[in-house]
Amino acid sequence: MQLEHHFEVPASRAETWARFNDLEQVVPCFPGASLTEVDGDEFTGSVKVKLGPISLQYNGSGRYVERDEAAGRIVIEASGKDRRGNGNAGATVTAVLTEAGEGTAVEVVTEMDIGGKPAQFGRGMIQSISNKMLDKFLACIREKMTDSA
Amino acid sequence: MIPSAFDYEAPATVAEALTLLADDSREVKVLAGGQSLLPVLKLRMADPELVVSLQQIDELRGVRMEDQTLVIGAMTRHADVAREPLIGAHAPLLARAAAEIADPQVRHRGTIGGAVVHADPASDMPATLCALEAQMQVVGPSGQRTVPAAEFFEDFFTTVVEEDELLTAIRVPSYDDWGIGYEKFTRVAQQWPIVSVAAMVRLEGGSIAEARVALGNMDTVPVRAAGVEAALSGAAPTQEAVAAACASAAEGTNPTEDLNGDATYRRHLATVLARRAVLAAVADAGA
Amino acid sequence: MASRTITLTVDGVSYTDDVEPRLLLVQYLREVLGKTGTLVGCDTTNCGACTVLVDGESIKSCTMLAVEADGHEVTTIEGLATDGQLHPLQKAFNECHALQCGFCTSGMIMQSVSLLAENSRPTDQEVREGLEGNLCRCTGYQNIVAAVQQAAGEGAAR
Amino acid sequence: MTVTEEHAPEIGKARARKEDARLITGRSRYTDNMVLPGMLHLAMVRSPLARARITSIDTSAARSAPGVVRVLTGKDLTGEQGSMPNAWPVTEDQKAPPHPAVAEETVNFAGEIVAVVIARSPAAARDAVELVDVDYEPLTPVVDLATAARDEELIYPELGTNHSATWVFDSAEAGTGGDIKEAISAAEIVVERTFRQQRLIPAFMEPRSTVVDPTGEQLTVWSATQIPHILRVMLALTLGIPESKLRVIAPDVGGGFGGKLQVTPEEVITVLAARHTGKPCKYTETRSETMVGAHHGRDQIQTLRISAKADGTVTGLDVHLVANMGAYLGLITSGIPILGAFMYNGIYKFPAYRFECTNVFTNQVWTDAYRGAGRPEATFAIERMMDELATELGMDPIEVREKNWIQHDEFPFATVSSLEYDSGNYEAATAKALELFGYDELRAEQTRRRESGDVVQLGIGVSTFTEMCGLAPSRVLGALSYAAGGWEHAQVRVLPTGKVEVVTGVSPHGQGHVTSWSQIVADRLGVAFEDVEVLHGDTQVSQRGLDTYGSRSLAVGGMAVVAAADKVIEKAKVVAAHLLEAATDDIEFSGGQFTVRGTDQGVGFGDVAFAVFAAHDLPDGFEPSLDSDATYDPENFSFPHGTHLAAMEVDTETGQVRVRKYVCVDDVGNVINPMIVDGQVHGGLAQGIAQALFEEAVYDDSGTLLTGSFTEYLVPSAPDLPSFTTDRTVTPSTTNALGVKGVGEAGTIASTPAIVNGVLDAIRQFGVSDVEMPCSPSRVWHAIQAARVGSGAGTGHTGTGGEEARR
Repeated sequence: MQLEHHFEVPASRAETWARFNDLEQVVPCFPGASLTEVDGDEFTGSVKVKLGPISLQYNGSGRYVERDEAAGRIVIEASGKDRRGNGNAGATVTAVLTEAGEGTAVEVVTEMDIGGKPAQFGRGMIQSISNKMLDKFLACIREKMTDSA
Repeated sequence: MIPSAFDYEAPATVAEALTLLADDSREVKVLAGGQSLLPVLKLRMADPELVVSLQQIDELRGVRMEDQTLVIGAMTRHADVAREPLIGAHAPLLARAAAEIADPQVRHRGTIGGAVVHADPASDMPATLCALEAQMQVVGPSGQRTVPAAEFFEDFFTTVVEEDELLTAIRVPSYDDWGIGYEKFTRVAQQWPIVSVAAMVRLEGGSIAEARVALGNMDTVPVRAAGVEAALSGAAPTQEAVAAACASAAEGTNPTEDLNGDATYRRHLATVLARRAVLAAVADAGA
Repeated sequence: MASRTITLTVDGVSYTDDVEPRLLLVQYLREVLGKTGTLVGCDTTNCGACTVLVDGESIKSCTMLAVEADGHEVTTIEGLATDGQLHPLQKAFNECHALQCGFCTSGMIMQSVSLLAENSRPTDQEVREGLEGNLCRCTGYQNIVAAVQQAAGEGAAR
Repeated sequence: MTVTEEHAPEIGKARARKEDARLITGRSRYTDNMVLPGMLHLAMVRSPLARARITSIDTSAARSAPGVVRVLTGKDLTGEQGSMPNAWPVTEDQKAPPHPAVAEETVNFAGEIVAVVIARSPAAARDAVELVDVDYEPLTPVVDLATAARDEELIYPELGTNHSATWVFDSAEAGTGGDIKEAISAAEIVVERTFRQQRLIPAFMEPRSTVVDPTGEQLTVWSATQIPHILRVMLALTLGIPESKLRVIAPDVGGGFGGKLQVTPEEVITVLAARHTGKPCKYTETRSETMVGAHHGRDQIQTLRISAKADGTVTGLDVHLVANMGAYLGLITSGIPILGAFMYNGIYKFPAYRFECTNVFTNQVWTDAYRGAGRPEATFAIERMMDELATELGMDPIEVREKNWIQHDEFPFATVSSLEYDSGNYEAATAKALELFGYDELRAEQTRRRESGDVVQLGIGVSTFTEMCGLAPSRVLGALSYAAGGWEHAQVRVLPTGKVEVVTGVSPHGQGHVTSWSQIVADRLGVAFEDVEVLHGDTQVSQRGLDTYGSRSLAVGGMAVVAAADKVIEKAKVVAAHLLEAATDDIEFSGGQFTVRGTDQGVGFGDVAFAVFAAHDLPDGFEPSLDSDATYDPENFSFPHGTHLAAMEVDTETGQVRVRKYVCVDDVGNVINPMIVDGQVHGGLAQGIAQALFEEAVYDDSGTLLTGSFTEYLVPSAPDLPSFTTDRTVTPSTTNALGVKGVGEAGTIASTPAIVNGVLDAIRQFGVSDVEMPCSPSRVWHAIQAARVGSGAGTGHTGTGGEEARR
């Protein structure tokens, strides 16, 4: 499942770049996510998904696969598995920052992959749910970058 | 098939139940009829530490009239909603939709409150209660509040009912002179609806005086088709007028896409089913 | 997790047992009471194989906890025949060839009992709709409908 | 001793089934009902990923969990578990990866077993599954069949290709017909179409269950299987257990439909668990496990070309298949499309025929037999093609069939695909069906609805099918490289009181063999229907057999029963002659009585039975037993046929499709029990209609099964199906003495194309030329929209399910 987002923030490309590279800022924006450890380009953490009666907790790790400041390109990969073995989830987020007037344009392409029970029993809802979670994540990032700009 | 282990309490009063829910040291789930919760537990998509059953709470059961309002206890079973004469007389749309829920066994066990709090956008009750402009009675540690159906549903499986609160009753105004129509579109009988439409109209002097149209499974929450309702108000109860009014049924909706249909198809279905439901309601109202 | 004591009547006999709260009614019937006539065909409340009567009405016993049956009266396929006489539905299922592999049969018969209790002379369409929560993979349902109608004609909904 | 009254024949009587007594009262004996002292329970850890390398499995937490006795991983079983068997290497160079019951290095479909928890209770086993921590290194899954066939990403790099085998039949090479290339180049019209046979899930109602008792001298295996005998041989071969130390029992089995024609990893694992623990072990899967872990059916892409003359006479048929094997080759995975290879020509006289099938691996659970197995795919394709040809030529679909079918006086008929059809009468079945259906009236209504632009349009679907049943002549199986024969065995045991036990090698799981065999033997021996007991499904009772599938039980197994009964009579005649003081050659047997020709002197079967038991006064040298065995190997297949007509209503606004009327006239040869035959047809129709309209196993791009429960996989319930009108014509088979043909698969095979042809007949007027199965409302509506918008014909094609799911 590939999801695309585009937004602009009123901060310079350099500032935006710095924030995108600050995991402590980026990760908590993802609904239910928390960081347990950061080590250079790598991190571990968990994502809790709670939807009415359904509760899942993905524990996993991720890393910056690519940080090309010149091209303004960041690729973050993360994957985890549900603590009860219900399934695995993975995401590759590719963000490309370009100058747009005073601010910065951000193109985000997310490749999401959710397997196991949530996909098997979710009546297709997992797609909408992931989409919503990603919307919230990017809205939060955008807000943070806008606030601090 | 085997849920994770949990503790179980079956309090006899709402007050006792609230006390149990107030315990935030452990994860608690409320069990009403269990027809949605138990499958989730069996698949281990959830593992509460405590399950609080409302089964023993008599005050949550039953249907009565208060002034011109039906008051339906949250633990009233679908089968009872479907056959209760008071509901049949004053809110026939609710009886009709309740009779369509899942299958007879589920209707013998599942409850209106359970279905509503579960808030599956595809289920029959949420959209129906929106069409009926029902009021949800919620009680919590800080007392009771009443929430209109339109504000009750927040997202997939998510309502305004907090973890320490209970839905106790649903209040439905009386619709004695209204005609009703209910369209539930499925591929096989026991499937969740791909789209559903609950409609009511009141005729006056040969034209439609008021209409209520709500859509199920066209978004993460039930949707009132306000544009359709406005267009129907004052319209002639004819095929053409109803069709014209219902053409905008899908406006502003955001349907899920799944194996049963993409958004384009669902939007189209919403307009067809809205028209059919409204025409049925018009016929039912005696036009 | 603490077990709980339940007392219930199953097929006319009173039982008192300590059960884990998570134990499903169908597991209680099968594993504790040995009433293996009630079967499990799915885990999502779709197939209806586990249908039994609680206080005279059909429910899916895979979607009810045993603790919830405390104080109630359960009837399974094994309690349907009385005094060695088959229930009219059991007889009709045999005579109309309404079963092949037999796996859905207990649930199908129990649901039919409940159906006829609510509607003693249903139309074919009402029979079909009344059985919508029970899956059969063998019969194409045609002879099941015929069997329910035969039993209805014989006044099965006594 | 004088002759008493004649028996009324049992064959042909609508006997209520003997089997039902226990099933309607809850005294059933399904495997999961079994409880043995000290029994342990298994639960499986299954991979959520479709393709990955297992990097580590930490079982420590699970092992120390309460009630857990042992946890086994693939590594623990290396060397011991062998590889799951494939009994049908279709070509000499067929490629296949090893298939361990518990994955050792890699997983290749979501749902594959990676570890097994053995515990003292089902709950303890299930709880501990969550404690097994498996780390995977994900590999790129190959889910789409067409993509897999292009070999861009290799699932098993060591095989060098995703292709398992390519199998070809060419009538020119076989000498059974002409050359397809010539036929096509000389044709006045060529019609080419591609169809997708979606993936289906057998969905037998009883989830699979296995109990293994290792105590005692023999290892006893109870399993929800169609094939206890084959399972015994295969477990022996796979696990190196002497066959004599294995006893396999199929007790009550809750449906199979080919889905339990398998030797499963779960069965092997339960045997290994019992061996490791020394205790009885049980494994019962949940329905969600059935969906992901038990084999699926169909899943082929079919491309066909028909060449014909302008008058509708067909001249050639060219078939190309790509068949999805899934991740492994199961028991007969590779042979399923080949079973269809002989049926594409259907009931028609094609002068030239070529068939080519490529078997391809993907990262999905493997496919294997599902009701009809290869033949529904073939029948669907040819019956769809005959409608397409009729459309192209502006002919009525019945007319184009009449023009090309084998006439009743042309039997026996040697087909272009090398079979010999023994008997049939397509004209008679079709005439009867058209009359019952009210074909002309419905055509008139169709025209009226079209002209008035009714929202609900009517379509008429035709399917005139045949199939090959009675699997199978052993020499044919040998020629096709199948690992076993196709004979069947029976034994008739005569008890001292004259009652009879019939032991059969077939293994019923709902078909009513106990009742039908009782009817056959009652007539053959003149004993009462009630006095025949039929025993089956236990290798210790029924020592030889090849089990139940492929509509073989009656035409092959029933014939073995007849042969054994006839041997009993031959033996008994000698005793009767002795008792009557007559010559054996003068003894006649009829209605349970042995009589001396031309006299009223006789002795009953029961008296002979007791005399043999007592053995006081038997002819010299007579072995004191009437018990007889017979093994019957059929000379030929049998070929049921029929005409199925469906009136389909399509709501053009919503795409909703409804079966308004369904008529079928089947010719299954002689009928033993008409009630059972009708029941088989009803159930078959339901499954065939379900393929046309409702069911599809859909994987997403990652290889997760999106239709992993009955909430998503749409098995129809009672309100989703109509009442069927079923009738028969009877043209006895000439290849067996009973004159029977088989009925288990007929309804399934015939109905799918009738339904789809009917849907298309309703909406072709809008320019729609195809709708992919299942013809869901959304697909039908989109097809109509696409056609109306006018950019060419609408096809209702949505690509793979995965693509649709993603949209």
